[in-house]
This record gives sequence, structure tokens and C-alpha cells, in this order.
Amino acid sequence: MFYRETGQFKTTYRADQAVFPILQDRLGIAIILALAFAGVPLLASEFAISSFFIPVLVFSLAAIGLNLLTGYTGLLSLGTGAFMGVGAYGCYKLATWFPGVNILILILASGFVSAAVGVVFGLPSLRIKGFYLAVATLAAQFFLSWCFVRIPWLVNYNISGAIEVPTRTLFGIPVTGPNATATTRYLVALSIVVLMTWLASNLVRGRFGRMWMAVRDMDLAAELIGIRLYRTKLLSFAVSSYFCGVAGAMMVFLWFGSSEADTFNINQSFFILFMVIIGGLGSLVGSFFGAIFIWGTPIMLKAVPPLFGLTIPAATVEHLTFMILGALIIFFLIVEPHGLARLWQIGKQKLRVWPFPY
Amino acid sequence: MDLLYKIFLDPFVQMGSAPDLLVQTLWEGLVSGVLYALIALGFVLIFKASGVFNFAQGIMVVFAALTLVGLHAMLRQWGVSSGTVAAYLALALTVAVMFGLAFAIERLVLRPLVNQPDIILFMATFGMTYFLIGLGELVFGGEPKLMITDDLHLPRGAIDVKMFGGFVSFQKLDIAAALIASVMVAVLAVFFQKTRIGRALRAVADSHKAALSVGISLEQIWVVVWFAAGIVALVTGIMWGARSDVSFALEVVALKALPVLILGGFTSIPGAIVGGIIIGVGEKLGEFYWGPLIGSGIESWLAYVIALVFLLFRPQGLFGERIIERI
Amino acid sequence: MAPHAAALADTFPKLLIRDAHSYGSRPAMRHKDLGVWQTWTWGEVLELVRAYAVGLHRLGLKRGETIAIVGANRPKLYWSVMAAQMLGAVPVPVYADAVAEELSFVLAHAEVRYAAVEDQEQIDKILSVKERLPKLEQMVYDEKRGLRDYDHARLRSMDDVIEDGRKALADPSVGAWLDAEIDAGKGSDPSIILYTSGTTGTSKGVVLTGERSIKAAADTVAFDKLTENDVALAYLPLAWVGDHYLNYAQGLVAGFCMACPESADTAMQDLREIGPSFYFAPPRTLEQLLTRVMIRMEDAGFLKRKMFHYFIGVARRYGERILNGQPVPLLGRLLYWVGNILVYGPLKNVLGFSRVRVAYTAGEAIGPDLFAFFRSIGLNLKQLYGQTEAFLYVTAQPDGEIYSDTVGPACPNVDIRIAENGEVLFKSPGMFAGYFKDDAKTAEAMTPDGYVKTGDAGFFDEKTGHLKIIDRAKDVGRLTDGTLFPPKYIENKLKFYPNIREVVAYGDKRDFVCVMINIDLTAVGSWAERNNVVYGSYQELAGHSLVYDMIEKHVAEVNRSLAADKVMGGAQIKRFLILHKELDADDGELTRTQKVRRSFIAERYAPLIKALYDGSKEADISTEVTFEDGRKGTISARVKIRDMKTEPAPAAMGKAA
Amino acid sequence: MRAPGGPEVAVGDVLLSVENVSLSFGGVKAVSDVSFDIRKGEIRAIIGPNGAGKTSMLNIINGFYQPQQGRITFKGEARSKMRPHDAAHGGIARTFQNVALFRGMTALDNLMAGRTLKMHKNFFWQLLRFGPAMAEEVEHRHRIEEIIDFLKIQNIRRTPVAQLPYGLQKRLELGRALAMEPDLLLLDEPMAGMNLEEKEDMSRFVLDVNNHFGTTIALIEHDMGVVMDLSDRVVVLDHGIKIADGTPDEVKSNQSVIDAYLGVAH
Repeated sequence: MFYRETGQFKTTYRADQAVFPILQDRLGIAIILALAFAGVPLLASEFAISSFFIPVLVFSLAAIGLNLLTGYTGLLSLGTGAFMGVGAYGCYKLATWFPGVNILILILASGFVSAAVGVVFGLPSLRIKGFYLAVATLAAQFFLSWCFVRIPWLVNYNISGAIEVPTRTLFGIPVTGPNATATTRYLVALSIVVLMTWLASNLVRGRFGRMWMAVRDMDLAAELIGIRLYRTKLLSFAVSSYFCGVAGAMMVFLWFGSSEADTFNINQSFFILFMVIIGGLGSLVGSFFGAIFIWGTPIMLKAVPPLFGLTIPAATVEHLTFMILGALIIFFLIVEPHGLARLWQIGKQKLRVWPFPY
Repeated sequence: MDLLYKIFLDPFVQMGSAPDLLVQTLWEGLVSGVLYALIALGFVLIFKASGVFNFAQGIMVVFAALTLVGLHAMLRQWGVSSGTVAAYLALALTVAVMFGLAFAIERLVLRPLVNQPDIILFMATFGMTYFLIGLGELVFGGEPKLMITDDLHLPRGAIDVKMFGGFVSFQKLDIAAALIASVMVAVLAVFFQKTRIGRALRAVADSHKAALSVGISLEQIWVVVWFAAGIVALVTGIMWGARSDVSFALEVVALKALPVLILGGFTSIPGAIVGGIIIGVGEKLGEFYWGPLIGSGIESWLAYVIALVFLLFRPQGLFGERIIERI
Repeated sequence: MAPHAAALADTFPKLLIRDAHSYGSRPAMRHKDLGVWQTWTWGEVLELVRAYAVGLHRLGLKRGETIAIVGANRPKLYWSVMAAQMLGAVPVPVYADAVAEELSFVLAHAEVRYAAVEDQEQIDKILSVKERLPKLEQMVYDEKRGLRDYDHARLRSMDDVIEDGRKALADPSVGAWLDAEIDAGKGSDPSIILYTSGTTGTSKGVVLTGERSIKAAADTVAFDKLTENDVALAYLPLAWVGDHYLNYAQGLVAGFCMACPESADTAMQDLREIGPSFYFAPPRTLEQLLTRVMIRMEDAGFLKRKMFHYFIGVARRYGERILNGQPVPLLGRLLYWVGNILVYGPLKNVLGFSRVRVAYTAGEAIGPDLFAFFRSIGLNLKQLYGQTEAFLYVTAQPDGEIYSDTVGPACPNVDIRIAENGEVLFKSPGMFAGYFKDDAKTAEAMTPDGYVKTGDAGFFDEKTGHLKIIDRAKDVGRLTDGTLFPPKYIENKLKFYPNIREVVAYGDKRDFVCVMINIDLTAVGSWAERNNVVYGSYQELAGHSLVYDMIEKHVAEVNRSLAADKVMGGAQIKRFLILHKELDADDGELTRTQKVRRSFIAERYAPLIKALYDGSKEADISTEVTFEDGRKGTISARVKIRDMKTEPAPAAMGKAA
Repeated sequence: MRAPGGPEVAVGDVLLSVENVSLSFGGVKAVSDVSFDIRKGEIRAIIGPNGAGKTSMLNIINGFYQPQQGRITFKGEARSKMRPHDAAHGGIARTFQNVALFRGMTALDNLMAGRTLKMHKNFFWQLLRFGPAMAEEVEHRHRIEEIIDFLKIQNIRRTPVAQLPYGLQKRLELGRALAMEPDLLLLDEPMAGMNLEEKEDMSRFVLDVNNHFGTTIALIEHDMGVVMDLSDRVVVLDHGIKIADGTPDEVKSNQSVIDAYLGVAH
């Protein structure tokens, strides 16, 4: 209905293969970006920013990471949390070793640590498939989270056994640590996420994306057109873990400010997996939807009862949240197994052919 | 050098020097292995029949136990004087609840999702997990509870057997657990081999058409299977509960069933048993003899690593049938 | 100002040079090929065509010779036309879907030595009749696919020819020679020969000259204010005067961009992508379009359907008036504005009409509802009347004076006269030089004082002063009781019903009027689905009694409207039947422009006609049909005939009272 | 264009030769002691009743199965242990009896995936999708468009494969194989499950491919008529054993072939 595609024709393949070939989409994304960069910092409260926007950014990135592996390459992983952890601890160590280096660089660099670890734990994927692989990744999850607890070296032997994020500045403004404002941390996080989402979309639309999807859809045929399965899978593990690692680093440095050892436990992994599934396997935008939905719903649920003047004990709300979340997950799987992304697509298609039904 | 010695020699020296300790450890391992096996059994049942990788099995264990304890407490409140009566009443009710659960799951989850890719069903069981946790805690409260061991007349205390100059103590409860477990496996075996539903169920495992030809609707089969899994969960829950206490902390333990499955293969009941025991024993030995070398608590992941290593050599598990790739 | 500049150029090659100078970097031609819109600027086109012309010359094409152009709308074929004209040779476009016989007739009659063809299919067609074309020497083709094993002594790929020419042009003297050739071209030379599709018997080669064509085009370009910023989609057969006039001539005069679709079956999609600003479609196409819109909307959800029909209603009430700039109540404007956001805008957009500034329809009478629909949603659709001999335009409706039942006043510089017998005569700047090799027919077609006989009967509407066309002059007949009988007039009234695809009416020198009807498969098919009428084939559906009932209603309505008109009151339809097969150009029943060939059909379906008049309830018929791949077969059927009760004519009513 | 991994072979020379190849699954002989060759530029048909080991033969040729005995020489190089992707690198492409497209991707992406081997721009550029990577992308898109044009599938570019009718899927799979610019194209029952019209189209495409790109083709087909029209030479297998080899006419008149087919018929 809002789409006016008549007269939008392409004279080059370059234009034809752009991310947003349709003008209205380009406008839409521009508006969203404007809101994200200007709107939110100006309008949203510190609290809203640090309790909603920053987390959503962090989770979106992690979800994208997992989506690259599970959604695009078809390798189911339950170790996301651990890989995020590696990123976080990696970043912490790097920060202690190179206090001089810009924190942004460190955060991005920490991804490489988890990428390396990811590759190691990706090795089994060469022999095993499906749920067997999923369980294999659990090994990574439990082993790594054990390491986080048991290896005090990781936290510079803090007695608390937790990471305490040092204050680091960017252009003189503190971006991490206790006295960094939520807004600055948000903007930093946002920039990182936007950048990396762009990179991810480049990847998946290009040769590597196609190789991954080929492996996902039919590995035999993929091998037949000359794709080396193990390289492709390992690359996917590496890239995926890189994204998760950066997300983990952001989680600790730009959100929590500190982290207990079990921040990156198995539930974290499940949490991210929900986001990917609900958001939509094999869709970047879906990862955002998933993050917003899974993180947003509980907040909403907590917010709703007071609106009706109801006072429900926190514990009860907690339990209800669990139930409703669980129910919603099942509900969504039933209405649209391909996730919110698909719903979005369908809606968009409807608008494009409006007033026709198809 | 020294390290190598610590890893490859020292532990065995210890085992030799104190055989009673070794036996004790093996026994511990065996028992926890049996309980892993029970949880795995639940998985296998469901996977065999409906191809669903039921992540919620672990939670069903806790949920069952929680329901039992919770109902018992309520009954007592409502004036059921005799603990025993209350206990068995609660037990009966819990069985009913588990059936209701199986029924609800089939209606509300499986049926609408039939023919969806595995991962979707897998995720659905995640949803159940969350739902059950929420429900359980909402109804019976989140705080850990004690299993009603006595009212159920589960044995207490231990039998100490002299051997190798020391003595090994066998908890009666554990013995009971082992016995009950084996009984249950036997029952299930009979159920599968002899009963009509059982046969149909195996047919389903091969092909859904076959099952229909036997004249039993998939829906029925699913309900039955999930119910069976529920019962298994209940028993498991009671055992675990009796050894530690009843709370959703058990969930993580329940995850141990996964490596067991990998060892045993998703579709093999004997596999689940053997796998369970290997894992149980393996991790106890590892924890006791090698743990100290690298800081304790390796129990938490050793199982998975064992499974992983194992997988690399036998991708289809111990008893799983060989996967031949057709084109 | 384009028209003025054009006035200086008297041949198309000179015009092309002018365009290359004034609009050098603007797009002259686009072609959806290999997935994207390949684009050529006027400058590039000029270069290409020069090279092509030289190449053709080196193949031996000389001034005054003819060259056949066979194929779909593709840039290379248009360039072939330009290149030929550059050399002073005369292009002879042929319909791509012409069967071998028609093709051989035209090629033989035009004595072509050369042919520029699209692809293997056309080459095969020509080769299949080559013994009838002794003069044909060389063929140049666009698509090389599948031609590897052909004898290349008489085949060249256009690319090679162009390349060859480009090489030759490296030598400046060649360039100079070409310029000389272009200057040598005179405005009075024939610029193209268009073979009429032959509504009446065999087709005739209409010779047009550059100067006149350009004059005519210049007039209408000014009339519709077309500029180099306009875009047109060239999807109509390039052998048809419409395409040559609207796209080729006007394109060169105004310097606007001509876009060629990827293939016939992607034309709709391509239309949407390119979003033309100048659009032409015969009523038949618009009709199918509307039918498709309505059918697609049937599947929409309840609310959306309601919404759609409500706002279409609004448009019907206010749309045309708003378009004509007449006063409209504020509420009306408001509703229309909303409707424009919710329905008209998006609808035009999905149909590809969003940017259309001027749209024309012509070729046959258009249904008032159909016409009104497109205008009411804000598409500036207008009617024109013309024919090949006039280089299309005779009359056209100026903005703001649009009536569905007239074809507008005479175009600028066109002079119209109505003969005693009601035939429309005209003199126009673009009128033809004569029929190729047929002075007899030429003389026949002209009045002594130089007017062209259109062969159409019509009159000037006294209230609007616009021309009204009823029918072919020679077709207007009389019933035995002397009542006036214009078959087309009756046929059209019926054809305005979406369920009816084609109608052939008989009555001249007979006691009463009977019609043979072709149902529209899309419309009736979906109607059948909705009313779960099962049918296996077109034939079965056509014979279905429920379908007969439905059609009977339509016929009854038409009778009513005829009765209302005192002239036509006596010409009501007494009996009708539904044909068992679709009338098809491949069977010679329709012309290439999809007009019915009444006389031909009359003999072909003689048994049916006989039955219509001897009162029998049904009749057997078996006819020969030609399939896509050219194979022939026969289908036979038993066709039912329905009697209609006729309305009393107004006069009669007076008596009754 | 010289394919990686192998010297160029002149038209008419032996491109691939199979010598005394045997393959068995757990005692069941799928192929036993079969020898034949494929010459550059020809259309070579492998026919035989069901279970004759035709598909197994293709699977051996492009490395899905490793024969227990015998050797395979491709472009004059004996291939001992060969994985499918090695075969692909060597210039062997393949279509499947039951279409093996990437169902989650659009038709265009499927074809582009076929170009994977020909694309080399590194990860860094891929990340930026800019400069060389984009140039490469565009260049290969152009090649793909030629194939799309060749197979006349312009109107399904953006359609997800899963939504395509069977016939088009078959055609698309052929397209993906062509995208690899193979020296040897293996077609496993390209016309399986098609109606007459589709079969005719497909036959035309196969011939055009062979004629237009000069690709050597080895195909399995059940429809005898089609085989006899298309192929230059035919090898007949029955129960894993070669029972005939020669031109269509020779094979048609061969007694043991007739028996084999009659045997199947009853």
C-alpha cells in the first residue's frame, strides 16, 4: 500500500543486488536508523536505555551470531552462552594487558578469541550432525562455564571471582565502567551492532552465504558443486562465534559493568536460541525481532499488572512470566514456524501487492 | 614428567592401594548412572515414537517430583492425618497429573505441529520446559523441598559390607533405586514386546503408515508414550529427590541425560541403560581420581566430553543403527 | 522545442541525428535483457545505427530496396528499421506471429532481398517458404541460439554486421559517404511500408513517407505535450502502425525513451518496472486487465473487498469529474483523496500506471463502463480514431473533452468530411502516399479531390461536435423490413460484458438479427468456479446450459437498450448461440489486430447460420483448427441455439397504451 | 576454457574411462567389473532395467562412492580416492534423479551457488561486498543471466525453489550444473516424471547444451525413445553387469538387451 514500485527499475546488476532495492525500504531503514541514533538517546530515559535498548542490542548481535551458524549453515548449537563468555573474558584480559588500546578495538578483537575457541569446538561438526552436534556443543558450554568458575586467572584473581569492568574513555568520554552513562554505552553498542549487521548481511548475500545455505539445504549437493564441507562449516563456526564473542564482550563492558561466573551459563544459550527461532531462522532482521520479543515480553508482563492497579508478588510475576513466555514460544511455533521474520515478510508482500490479496 | 605420572599412573596406584574406595566409587557411579539412564529412557521413548527430541524430559522429572511433594503437603493441610495415606494418594494424583500433561501436550503442542521440522518440535519442548517450570513454582512455590521418603516407605540407612580390609557402604535407597529402575526397564520391555499398543509403537518408530495400518491413531500412541515418559520421570524424580532435595536445580542434572543419549543412541533402550552407567561410573571415577589434578567440579562437563570423544569415533552411538547416506 | 526542430528534419535519419545532438546523453532505448534494463542513449543509438547501416550496405542493401523486419519488439529490430532508412532502403515490418503463408505473401509482394529477423523460429518460418521468395538473399538475425548448424552463407548475426560496419567507419571517407547518403534522403521518399492486417481480404502495403510521418507525429507530440522526459513501453507488434507511430515516430520526434519488454509473458511485470508516462492499449487489453483486477479482488478478504468496491464506487461518482477538472463537492474530493491513498494509487501502481500522463485506446469501440473505470481511478485515458492510411491519427480526444461514445474532434491540421452514404473521409498531414504496387486500389481508396475514404460510417455528434463511429460503412446493412443494421454496433454492446469475448452478428438482408457469441474463458471460468460449475474443456463450458442462461440475460439487456433507441429498435436480437471454439487469428477468423472477419466466418460456420435462421434448436458443426505448433486438426460439436423474446419498440408501446 | 585439475582433451578423444570397476554394499553387488569410456563432446547414455546399477555408476564417477576394484581415468589422470568436490574441481557436474536443489534459496541463488568454484575473492572483500568482491559478484551474475536466458526461466529468478513446479526444478538443476561450466555433465534421469511436452523441452535443452556449449554429457534415462534420439553411444547395464555397448541401433538390435528389458516387462 505504501510501496510505489512503478518506475523503480534497475539498469545494473549492482543496483539489482543492493540490500534494499526498493526505495521505500531504503527510506524506512533510514528512518529507523535516525530514531535509533537520535530519537532514543533524546527521548528514552536512562533506565529504559540500560534495561531495554542496550540489552536488546547485545542480544540481537548474539542472535545474529547464532543465526549465522544455525539459521544459515544449519548447525544447531547450544553453546552460544559459552562463546559469549569467551568474548567477555577475552576482552577483560585484553583490557588488562593493553590498558592503552581503545576499548572499541579491544571489544572487536575479543571476538577473535571466541572465534578460535569456536573453531575448536566446531571440529566435531565434521563427523556428527543434528541433535548429536547440538549435544556436542553442550560439552563446550559446560566445559567453558566450568573454566569461567575454576580459573581465577581469567578474572585476574579477583576474590569476588567476577569481572570488574575498568573505566575506559573514548575521546575523553567514559564509555565503560561505573561512570559511563547509559546513553554513551548505548550509542557505542548501537554503532558496533549496526556495523556488524552490515558486515553480516554482506557475507550472507555473497559467496560464503550461499555456500553456508547450500550446506544447510543439502550438504551432498553442496559438496557436488565443489564446496568443501568442513572448511565451510568451520568458517561458519568461526564467524558465528566471533559475533557471539563481541556480543558477550558488549554484554559485560557496555551493559552489566561486571559479571558473575555463571552469567554465561546454559540458560543464556537457550535464551539466544529462542530469539533465533522466534525471530526466524536464516534471517538477520529476524534476529532483532527475536531479541526484542524475548527480552521485551517479560518486561511488558511485569509492567502490565500495575497498569490495572494490581499488585502481584514479584515471585508470582516471575513464575507467570516463565509460563507465558513458554506458552508464547509454543504459540508462535504453531502459527508461524518460520518466525517473526516470515510474518514480517508476508506483511510486506501484502503491502507491495495491495490492493490485491496476492 | 611429574604431570604425566599424576595423570597416567598415580590414579591407578590409588585404585589398587584402596580397592574398597574404588568399589565405593564404582557403586556411586553405577547408581547415578542408573538415574541418568532413567531420564534418558524418557527421551528415548518419546524420540522413538514421535521423533521429538524432548528437551522437557528433565523438567518433567522435577515437575513430577514437585507435584508429588506439593500435593502431599496440601493433602496434609486439608486434614489427611496419615502421612502414608496422603503420600500414596498424592502419588496416585501425580500419576493422574502426568497423564493430563501427556494429553495436553499431544493436543496443544504435538498435533498442531505435526510434520514440522525436528528443530521446531525441539524448540516447542523448550517452550514446555519454561511453562512447566513456571507452573510448578507458581503452584507449589519455588523453594527447595524434601522428598517424602518415609511416607512412601522408601528404605533408609545403609548396608556396610566388609571387603579389601575396608568396608563399602551401600545406601539402601540406592539399592532400591537400582532395583526399581531394572524393574521398570523390564516392564517397558514387556510392554513393547507383548502389548498391542507397544507393537504399534514400534511400528511408528519405523513408519507412521505402518502404525495406522495396525489400527491405532498416532494421537493415541503419542499420549501413551508421553504418559509412559511421565511415569518414568515420576519415578526418577522420587529417586533423585530422595538423594538430594526437590527443586529445579535438578534440571542441570537432567541435562546429563543428553551425553547418555549420545552414547546409547537416541532410539535404543538398552543403549540408554548402558550409556547411563558408563557416564555415571566414568564421571565419578574421573571426579574422584583425576578431578583433584585440575580442580574439582569436572563432573559438570566430563560426561559431555566423554560423549563427545566417543562420538567422534562412533557418530551413531553405541546401539544406534549405522547411518548410510543415500542420494 | 521538439516539434519545431522536427519540422526542420524531413527524414527519420536526419531526425535521429538531431536527437543525438539535442538529447545525446538521454536514454533513447531500454531493453529488459539478462535481468536488467540495458540502456542506450541517443548518442549511442546513432553510433550503432550508423555502423549497422554501413554494415548492411556492405552486405549489398541499396537505396530503394526493401528489407523485411520480422520479430518481437527488440532494439536491434528498431535499429534495423533506422539503419535501412539511413541507406534510403525501405523497411517492411511483418507481424512476429504471422503464419508462414501471410509471411510469404508480404515478403514476396514487397520483393524483399533482405530480412532482419529476431531468432531461429522466424528463420525457420522463412526458410520453410523460401522457394516462394526467389528474391530473398540475405538474413541478419539477433538471437544466435540454435543456429550453429545452419548454412551461414545467407545468414549473418546483426552483431557481426554492426561490428563490420564499425570497423569500416574507422575510415573517415566511409563516414562522409554515409552522411552524403543521409542528406540524399528526401522527405518524399517512402520511409516504410506497413501491411494492413487486412480486415477486408488480403493485406495491402501502405507506403508512408518520412516528411508526412514526421509532420503528423510532430502535430500530436505538440497536442499531448510529449517531451524527451517521457517513457513508452513498446509492447505492441512493431509491424502495426500504432507501434510505428506512437513509439517509433513520436519517440524520434519528441526524443522520448522507448522501452522493450524482456518477453511477452513478462510484459506486465516490465510495464510495472519501467512505469511509462505515455501508454497505449487497445480496448481488448484494457478489458482483460479489468477482468483480471476484478477476479483477483474476488480472492481478497471480506473487509478489503468491501473497502475496494466502496471506493471504486466513490471513484465512479467523482473520479472522472475530478480528472476533467469539473466542480466536485468537498466531501467527494475528500473521499476520493482517501480512496486514492487506499485504492486508486496502489492499484495504478501495481498495474504500472502510476506515471502515465497520457494514455490512448483505439482500434474498436470501448465499453463505457470499462472506459469510465480507468478514467475514474485517475488514468488519463483518451480515445483516438485513425487507420494505417492516415498514419494512425484522424481524430483524438483533447484533455477535458472525453466521452466514451465519441472519438473526439479532428486532429490538428486534419480535415474531415462525411460522405452522403455516411462514410468518413479525411485529409491529414500523415496520410499515405499510396498502396505499394497497387495504384488501382490506391485510386479506389481516395476521392477525386484527394480525400481518403476510411470505409467507416459515422457522424458528428451535434452536442459535442465530436465524431461518432458506428461501423464499417460497407457493413452497415438493412433487415428485410428496411431497419438499419450496423453489426459492429450490436456486437460491441454485447462485448462490453466481461463474460463475452467475441460476437459476430448477422441480419443484413435477413428477417431478423442473430448473433454468435464467444465466451471469455477467464471471466466465465472463474464464474464457473465460484458457482461450482464443473467443465472439462472450453467446448464443454461454452455448451453449458447455465452459461447459456447467463449469456441470455446479457442479450436481453442489450435488446432492452436497443429498444430504447428508436433507430435501432427493430434490430433486436432474436436468436443466439455460443460458439464451441474461440475465434482465432491462426484460423483466419480474426485479423492480426484481433478484429472479426465476418464474411470469412459466415462461410466457415455456414451450417450454424443456416440453423439460426431455419429455427432449429441445435446444429452440428466441425471446423479445422491450427494449433500453436502449426499442426492442423478438426473439432466438431453440437451447438445449442436460444430464442430471445424482444422488447416492444417505443412506438409500439405508445399504441399499447 | 581450461578446467582446473586436468589437461585439456581434444574432441573425440576419451574424456573419462571406467575400467573393471566393481562396487558392492555389504555383499550386495551394485556394479561388477564394468568398463566403458566417454568421449569428449558426445552424449553417452547409460541404460538398464531398475536396479541395474546405473545410478551407482554415476555415483562412482563423481566420487560419492569409492569402487572396491577397478580404476577411473578422467582427462588421462587415474583418480584413486576422489571426493565429490574433487570431481567438481576436476570439471564433473551432476543432476539427480530426485531433484537435489537448495530448497531454501531462490532460483538465482541456486545458480549463483553453482559458480562457487569460479569465485575466489577473499573473505575480507566478501565482508565489505565492495570493490573486487562486488565486481566478481556482478561478473558471475552476468554469466548466470546467460544461463537463465538459455533455459528461458526469466520469470522465476526470485522465486524460492520450494515453490517451483517439478519440471522447472529439473530445468533449474540443469542450470546449476551448467553454471559450473563442466567438462563432463552427468544427468540422472533428467526426464523422470515429466509429461510429454516437458520431456520434449528437456531433450531440446540437453541437445542445445551439447551443441551450444559443446559439453560432454553422460545420462541415465528410462524413456527408450528419448535415449535413442539423444545419445551418440549407449552402454547397457543389467544387475550391475555391462551387457552391451554401442550406437543406439546396435544396442537396440542386441539380443541380451532385448531379453533384459523383456525380463523386466514381465
